[in-house]
Amino acid sequence: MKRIGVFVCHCGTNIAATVDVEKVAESARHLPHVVFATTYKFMCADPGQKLIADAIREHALNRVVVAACSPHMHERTFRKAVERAGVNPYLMEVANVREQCSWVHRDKPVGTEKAAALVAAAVAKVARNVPLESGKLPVERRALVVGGGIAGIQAALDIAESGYHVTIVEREQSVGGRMAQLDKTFPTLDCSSCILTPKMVDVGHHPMIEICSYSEIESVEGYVGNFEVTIRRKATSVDPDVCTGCGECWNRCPVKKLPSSFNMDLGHRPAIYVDFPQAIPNVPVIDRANCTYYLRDGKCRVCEKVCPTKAIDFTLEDRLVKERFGAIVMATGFQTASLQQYPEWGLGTYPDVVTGLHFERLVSSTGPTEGKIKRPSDGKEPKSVVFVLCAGSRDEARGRSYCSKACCMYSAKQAILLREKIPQAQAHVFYMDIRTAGKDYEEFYMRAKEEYGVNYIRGRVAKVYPEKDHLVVRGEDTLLGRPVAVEADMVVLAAAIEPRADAAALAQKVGISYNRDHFFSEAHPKLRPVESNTGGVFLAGCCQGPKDIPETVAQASAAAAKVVQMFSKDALVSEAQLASVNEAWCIGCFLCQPVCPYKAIQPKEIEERRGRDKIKRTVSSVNTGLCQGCGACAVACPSGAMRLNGFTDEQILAEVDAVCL
Amino acid sequence: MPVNESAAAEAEMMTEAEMTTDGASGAGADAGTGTWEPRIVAFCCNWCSYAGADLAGTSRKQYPANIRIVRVPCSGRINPQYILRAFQRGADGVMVAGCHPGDCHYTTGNYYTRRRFSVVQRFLEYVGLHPDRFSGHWISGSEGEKFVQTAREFTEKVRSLGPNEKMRDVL
Amino acid sequence: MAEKLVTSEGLFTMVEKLLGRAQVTAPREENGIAVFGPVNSAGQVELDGPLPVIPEKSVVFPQSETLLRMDLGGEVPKVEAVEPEGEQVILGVRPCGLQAFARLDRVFLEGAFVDPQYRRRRDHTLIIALTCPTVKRSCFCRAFGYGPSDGSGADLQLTRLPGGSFHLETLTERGGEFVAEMEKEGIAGLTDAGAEAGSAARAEKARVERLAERSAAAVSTEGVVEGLDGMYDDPYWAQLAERCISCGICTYLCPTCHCFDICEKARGPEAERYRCWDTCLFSNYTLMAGGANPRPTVRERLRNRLYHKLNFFNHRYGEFLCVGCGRCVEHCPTNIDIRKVMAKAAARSRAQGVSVNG
Amino acid sequence: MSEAIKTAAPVEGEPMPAELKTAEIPTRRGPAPGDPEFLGALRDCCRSLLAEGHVQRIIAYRETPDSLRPEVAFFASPEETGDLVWDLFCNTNICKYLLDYRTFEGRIGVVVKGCDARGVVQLINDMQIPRDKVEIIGICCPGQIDPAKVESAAGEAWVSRVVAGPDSVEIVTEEGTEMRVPLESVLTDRCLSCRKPNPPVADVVFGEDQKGRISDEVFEQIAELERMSSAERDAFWNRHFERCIRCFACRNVCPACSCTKCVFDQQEPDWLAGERNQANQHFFQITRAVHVSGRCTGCEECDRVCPVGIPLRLMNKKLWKDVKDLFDSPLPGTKLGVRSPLVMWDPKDADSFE
Repeated sequence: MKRIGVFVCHCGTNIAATVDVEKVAESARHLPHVVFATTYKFMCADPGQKLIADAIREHALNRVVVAACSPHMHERTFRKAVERAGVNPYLMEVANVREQCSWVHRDKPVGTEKAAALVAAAVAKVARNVPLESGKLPVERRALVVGGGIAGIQAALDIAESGYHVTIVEREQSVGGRMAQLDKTFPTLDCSSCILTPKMVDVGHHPMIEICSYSEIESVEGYVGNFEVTIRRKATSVDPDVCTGCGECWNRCPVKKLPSSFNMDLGHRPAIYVDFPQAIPNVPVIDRANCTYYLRDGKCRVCEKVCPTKAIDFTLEDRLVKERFGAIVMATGFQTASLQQYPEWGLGTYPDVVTGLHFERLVSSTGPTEGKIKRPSDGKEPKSVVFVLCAGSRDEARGRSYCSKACCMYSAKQAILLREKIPQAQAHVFYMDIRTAGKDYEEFYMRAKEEYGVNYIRGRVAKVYPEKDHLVVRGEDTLLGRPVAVEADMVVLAAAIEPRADAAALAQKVGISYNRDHFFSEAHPKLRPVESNTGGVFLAGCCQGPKDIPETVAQASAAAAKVVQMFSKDALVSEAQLASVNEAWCIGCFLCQPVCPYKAIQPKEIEERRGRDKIKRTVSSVNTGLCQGCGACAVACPSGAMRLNGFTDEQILAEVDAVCL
Repeated sequence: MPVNESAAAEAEMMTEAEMTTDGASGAGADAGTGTWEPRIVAFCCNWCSYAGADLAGTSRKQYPANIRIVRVPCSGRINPQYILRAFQRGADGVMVAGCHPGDCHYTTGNYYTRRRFSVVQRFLEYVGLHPDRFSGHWISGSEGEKFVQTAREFTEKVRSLGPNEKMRDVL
Repeated sequence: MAEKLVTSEGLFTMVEKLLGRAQVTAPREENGIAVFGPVNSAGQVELDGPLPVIPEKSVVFPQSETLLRMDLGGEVPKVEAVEPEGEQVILGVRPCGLQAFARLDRVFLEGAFVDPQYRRRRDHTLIIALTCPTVKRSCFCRAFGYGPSDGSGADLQLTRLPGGSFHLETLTERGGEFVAEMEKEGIAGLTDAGAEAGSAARAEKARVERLAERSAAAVSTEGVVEGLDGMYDDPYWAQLAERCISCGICTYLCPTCHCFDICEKARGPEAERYRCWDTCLFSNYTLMAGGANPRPTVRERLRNRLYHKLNFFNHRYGEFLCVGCGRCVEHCPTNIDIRKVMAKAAARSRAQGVSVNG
Repeated sequence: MSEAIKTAAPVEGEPMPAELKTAEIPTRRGPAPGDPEFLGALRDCCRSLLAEGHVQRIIAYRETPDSLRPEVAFFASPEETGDLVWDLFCNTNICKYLLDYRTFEGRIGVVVKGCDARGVVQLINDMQIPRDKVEIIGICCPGQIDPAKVESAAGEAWVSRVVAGPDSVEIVTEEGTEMRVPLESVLTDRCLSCRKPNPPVADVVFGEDQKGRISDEVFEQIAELERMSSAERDAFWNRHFERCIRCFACRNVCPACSCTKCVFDQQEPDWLAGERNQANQHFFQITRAVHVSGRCTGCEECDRVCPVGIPLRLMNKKLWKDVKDLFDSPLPGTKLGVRSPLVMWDPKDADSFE
């Protein structure tokens, strides 16, 4: 027997002034299943809540309608109130007679009639409500950080400092990422590795942090609090437990002239190598594609011979390690655009046309030129350098509409570094707009212009071509409205920041969404900027969108805070109003699957009686760890086998019927 | 236990004098006047449009009482069959409202709404429903004024059409 | 009884007169399809078309009709029965339709319970039959012992004569009253039929009977009931059901299928109880609360329909519930043919006979 | 039969969402309908498929005494294929019978026209049957004949048989009289405007690709309806929906309707009441059309089976036209691996909201 109680709130005079609350209660008494109706001055106040609890006991109510303010105000309050009185919290509905009635309709009879209708709708709905239980999901209190750049390092440190175990999976030999490649940072001109290296050492030594370098994510299963991740630990040929990082091997390796990706291929490394001298872990790996041992059937073995601790093991193989994590922080960073669509700039054609990252290596004291700026073609010191901003960014026609955000500032920094290192060199910057939104950024830019005499030219570069021993940069100065040609020894393109080439594939593995540029999508652009759509997966750094170091670090700490917040709970409470499948009706067409933003719908094989036979068939199932209760699946489902608890077809139709009466 | 006396008392202090005086008087359906009033059902997503309607309320903006809101979590939850049902049960006009495209609380729900109702809206017209009887709107949580304007304009359009007979199945 | 001759224009005027005083149902053409349905003007009546798809039964047994009205809002619930109102005329009923009325009468009017709705409609319906203008290959009325000119059961019978006029035969007192009334109104083109018209009508009837004769050789009811008696668990039904798509065409187009469902519709405290056509071919037909269904698959459902037409009804009322109109034959989307079922049953009966005798 | 039309081996593949197959195996060709070798080759093909164990069942047609109405038949052994037939009266779209084989252990062959084949593909795309479970024996269809049109052409005489030529048909009556009428005068309505008579996906194909008949009549009718006033459209559909007897044949034959518990059969929620009034007829008709929109293959089987002549294609094709114009998606059933455009989106989608 359904026994519904209706409680009409006066809200002082907020409701009562324009709605005849007594009349609303009286009309409610005639509705089906309603056995009790009353009014009170403030239902949300303690005495009001007590009144509801008392009525539940006295009249054996098993469903409640509160006619009051918007459910956005006090739905939770009243759910708790009825729960304390022994009624399932989802057997309570709010009729919004304040925001939708008393405050917007001044005519009392009119407001009263509408309030009665809204109450009738809530009564009709609550009569079809069923008790719902929030699920409790256990949490594995271990975090996975994908990517060991500054974002990953920061997130890992913050989580580990809160007392939880963290695993960093880094594709390269060492953590450090892009920041390790940079020379100085804007706007302070701090040395990048000077501020990064201590943090790398911290993660390397932290008892709660495990670094899986030279490793990649193979697959991710499970859901928030309970991910099962398979990590591919690529074969390094070096036993990390034995290696001391003495460097004998890489110093003696006969294969020396392999392009160093850390140095943007501007320098060399041997076949057994660490990315850079401060590498963490300080354990080399063998590049099997170029190592003589692997290329010539076990010949060479120099490293094995020179290793004092016998750490070389050529027989090591890739290992797949399965581990459980409660949360994942994606911090996979960025790469710079190849700019193949811009042949007119000559990147890849003329050696002296480079990207900003190349320039960083050329200006860095740890780089191939030991900090002396030399142009790649002939090692000459450049006397004129042209910096081209928005190289590949903000160009919808060629596929990238977004701003890469950091280029204005790092190009200003690079121009300053150029002028500091080669005072007689000229620095020209072609730009569309200069964007210096950041603390002390505008001042930094002004210093570049005024103190360092960097020449800013507003306009796009149309063409770069060689002439004698230098390059000519042709473009248009749109401020002066005339074409310009600048002679340059080097051209530095501020190439667009884009996600790693395999970002989309990785997102699919992890089960998060990404935008058309393959940046990972945040759950809400304003209010949930470090969460992904998938519960338990968080975002930090440039994999979510272009950003500079301070922003990256802030986002990494925010993501860490979200992880820690999750881990601080005994168990995760899932929403109760989630989708569920009527398996008897589901035909397994999976039209529900593509519309789910949370990838919460998966196939499931069931056994069913068909006459005397038992048959097996595949139906949809909802992972309550992932579902957020939006209900898109319920509408995509043609037969209504997919239902959204709390907002079922029956409930909504009952409301529609009631408001139409 | 949350003590809400202060919030409630604060709400009470907003007197009638503070209520805005603009807006059409909300004449309800058959509110004792005997004149016909259109019945309008508005399906609103919880996060944007419903919040927009709430904002209209907290700003005390007046709109016709003909609008009756049915709350759904997301506009993507609105099954076109609900629209048909509303017309069957006597609605003279039906509104669907959700977050602006790109702002969906669930990221993509309203993109499906947009596709679905692009088709359904054309089809309802095709089978002979007057185009002014069904409309869709993107109303954000901050657009209380847009909710009010939409409610007023839609009500007036439907009022000028008179009672809907298409699909009506009342006693 | 009396024989009249009425021109096309005369019949047109008669229908126009009728429209003012009764609900007129007649064959109409809609989108190339002939249906029996209410007409608002005499121009809609199409007597020369093929056998209408929607059968005559809807006049006395509508697709849905209200039985009760209720108001549960007050202290004491109010309930009132709803009676069908007004007079009806159904024009152009084919002999198979007349046969069907006779079957329906037995169901709704015989025995302890007389269906009040049906009774009221039947009593207030004037039936004007039409001799079939032609006989389709799907027609097999002859198998059931009547033919396309058999007007029994009608109040009046029209026969289209070669010149375009109609021969109008009065078959009942009520029919006579109607003709008298029309004559009083002075319908131009309504005259006494002379001997020539009478013989032309008889010739036309003989012609269509000859056309119907063609089916007699192919379809017979001989041994059908007996054959089916022993076929209930035959694998044949599963084979037939394999093809059946479980739609309601055969039952809803059948002039004698008369199953209905009783439903309620509530709008707040007010409500109505109504009945509407239902069909044993639908999976919901025998579905019980709790989900059990004694006829779980198409096999049981299709078998039920065919037995009802060709066996069950015979055991209860001594005659077939199939009248051989051929609608189900013609319109089945997958060409399931009740005549083949009859042949199968007859063959079974013969085989049984042989084995018993042998 | 010739080596050339032996079936290819079953395609490997898992029918799960992410791995919907899009690649198609090459098809083999057999003689065209109208070729004297055709029927023999078709029977041989079906027989050997069964005999060699490539399929365990074949869904096709069988001859009946009424030559205008062959019946759907299910062949389980090579011996049964002797009366398998395919002629211009195989109107029934048999793809829907595949649903009865959802849990059948074995492969099923289906003999399909262009329109039927789209239905098969749609069932595959709707994950009702895996591609590798179906042997698609396709026929490039020259157009099907409406038995009612033939009978009406023959008048009172009963039709004994019909001999079809490329442009005309000869109707032979039981009395032995013969008459010749243009083919187009007896083709079914749907065939008169069929643009896709060839199976888009098949393992074996009989005949060379047919051009189809490029008639815009249906779309012209739709355009005419669109130009009408709302009140005129209301009257138009009221007139048609009034006749609906709710037999559900349109739904039951539809290759896009594969639910086992249709919304119209549900009691809770009570979507559709039994009462036959315009409101319920509208609910039924609109909901049916909207449910299949984006998945309707345009086979017009619903239109064909509707006993009361409701122009269902004017609804289905209107929805298809809008879906195609708005979302630029291929005709459902013409490509493997394509899901309904209504479960997809694009940031640049047209917006009818304000």
